[in-house]
Amino acid sequence: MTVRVQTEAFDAGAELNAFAAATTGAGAVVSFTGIVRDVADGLLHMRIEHYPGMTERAISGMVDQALGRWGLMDALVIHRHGDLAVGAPIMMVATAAPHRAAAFEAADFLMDYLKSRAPFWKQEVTADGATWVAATVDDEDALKRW
Amino acid sequence: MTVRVQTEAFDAGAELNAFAAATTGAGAVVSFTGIVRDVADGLLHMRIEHYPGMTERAISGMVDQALGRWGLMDALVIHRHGDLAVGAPIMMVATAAPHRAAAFEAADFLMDYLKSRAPFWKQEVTADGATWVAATVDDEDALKRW
Amino acid sequence: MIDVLYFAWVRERIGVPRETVDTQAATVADLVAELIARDDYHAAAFADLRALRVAVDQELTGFDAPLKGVREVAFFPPMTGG
Amino acid sequence: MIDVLYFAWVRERIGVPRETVDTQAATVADLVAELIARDDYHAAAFADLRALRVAVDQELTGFDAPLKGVREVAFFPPMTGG
Repeated sequence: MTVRVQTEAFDAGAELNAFAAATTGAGAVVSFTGIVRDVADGLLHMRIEHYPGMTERAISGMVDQALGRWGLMDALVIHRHGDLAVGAPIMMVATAAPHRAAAFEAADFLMDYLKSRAPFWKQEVTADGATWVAATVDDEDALKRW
Repeated sequence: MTVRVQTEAFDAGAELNAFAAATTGAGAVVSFTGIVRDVADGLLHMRIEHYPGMTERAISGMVDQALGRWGLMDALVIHRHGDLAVGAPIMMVATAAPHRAAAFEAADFLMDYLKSRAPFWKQEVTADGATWVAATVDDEDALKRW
Repeated sequence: MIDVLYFAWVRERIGVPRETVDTQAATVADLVAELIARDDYHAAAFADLRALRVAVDQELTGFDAPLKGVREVAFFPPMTGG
Repeated sequence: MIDVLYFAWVRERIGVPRETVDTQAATVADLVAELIARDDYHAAAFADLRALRVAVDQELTGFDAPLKGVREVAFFPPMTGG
């Protein structure tokens, strides 16, 4: 298991290759990369606050759960905090499993949990000021799938 | 849309980065990489036969369907044929969408369709000879999800 | 004249990857009947049609598909891509 | 003594990211009542508890969670990671 919480950008392709190379016997590797999108009134940057300590702990807990439930060979989570420009990578998940269904479901599960159970808070900073992104009912409902 | 059917190996990380860089406005990029797994009695290699012409046509058709149905910004499919060693990449799918659910579902859909509707046939070559991989009822059932 | 293509174990049983067939068959099923009558190899390959899939001009279809104007018919087992 | 941490708009309303509180509160809800009594900033931050989440010693929990032996309590809005 690899969990990294960092301000620095990361190279999703290089991370995917390193993850796959370190995992023997996997038939399926799924990756998800989240990228900062522009907003209607022009995003200066996305600011992400987090809860040091609890973040790593919460993510490690959900990765442990995914490893066991889907029999993964390995899983990777990288999540940035700080000020991120439009187009920059925010976070990444990768899962490796013998077969495709497990790799897909586990990555989907980790994304849903990261969204609503990892202590990050996003703020959109535009010329008009900073606005906290509100969690949606959909995000919370997504957890009920698991 | 990018569809490539080839004998050469490919670099999944480099492909993922190039795909993401060419796609502006996406908030979510999902990738799937299929890798040759060893079998119980020792795989010399996986041999993949295909139907030139129909392969590209069938894959382009399913990618078109995915682009429309999930409002994707772009999608990529690379699929190899020929003799592939254990641990080698077989194929790759990448999808880019505004949000994560569309990117995940479209990649999952493309995998299910590639498995049962793209004209490839896998053969496992061991010291004992060559065995055609049989399609499973599960593979066919997977299509009913969509 | 129709190009008939075979893949995977269908190709192995018939012994060639493709052949050009001079036929007036109206449907794929009629074509299959003609092919079965040719020799034991064809008969063996088409012994169980439930184990086979067919594409007409590179589109997956059924054994009742008409052959009027068709240039290429392919027979193969269920696909195992991905 | 308990370290109380605030994040996102909760931190902004209260004006500090953390404070150390000398308290005998038995539960999170009791601690919240003490904090609300402190000043208008705290009162504003805790005006609608349905909009808040709480973690005790870095584990997400409910407002009825006991505080015996606890070192750190954090208040924040629903998380928006991923």
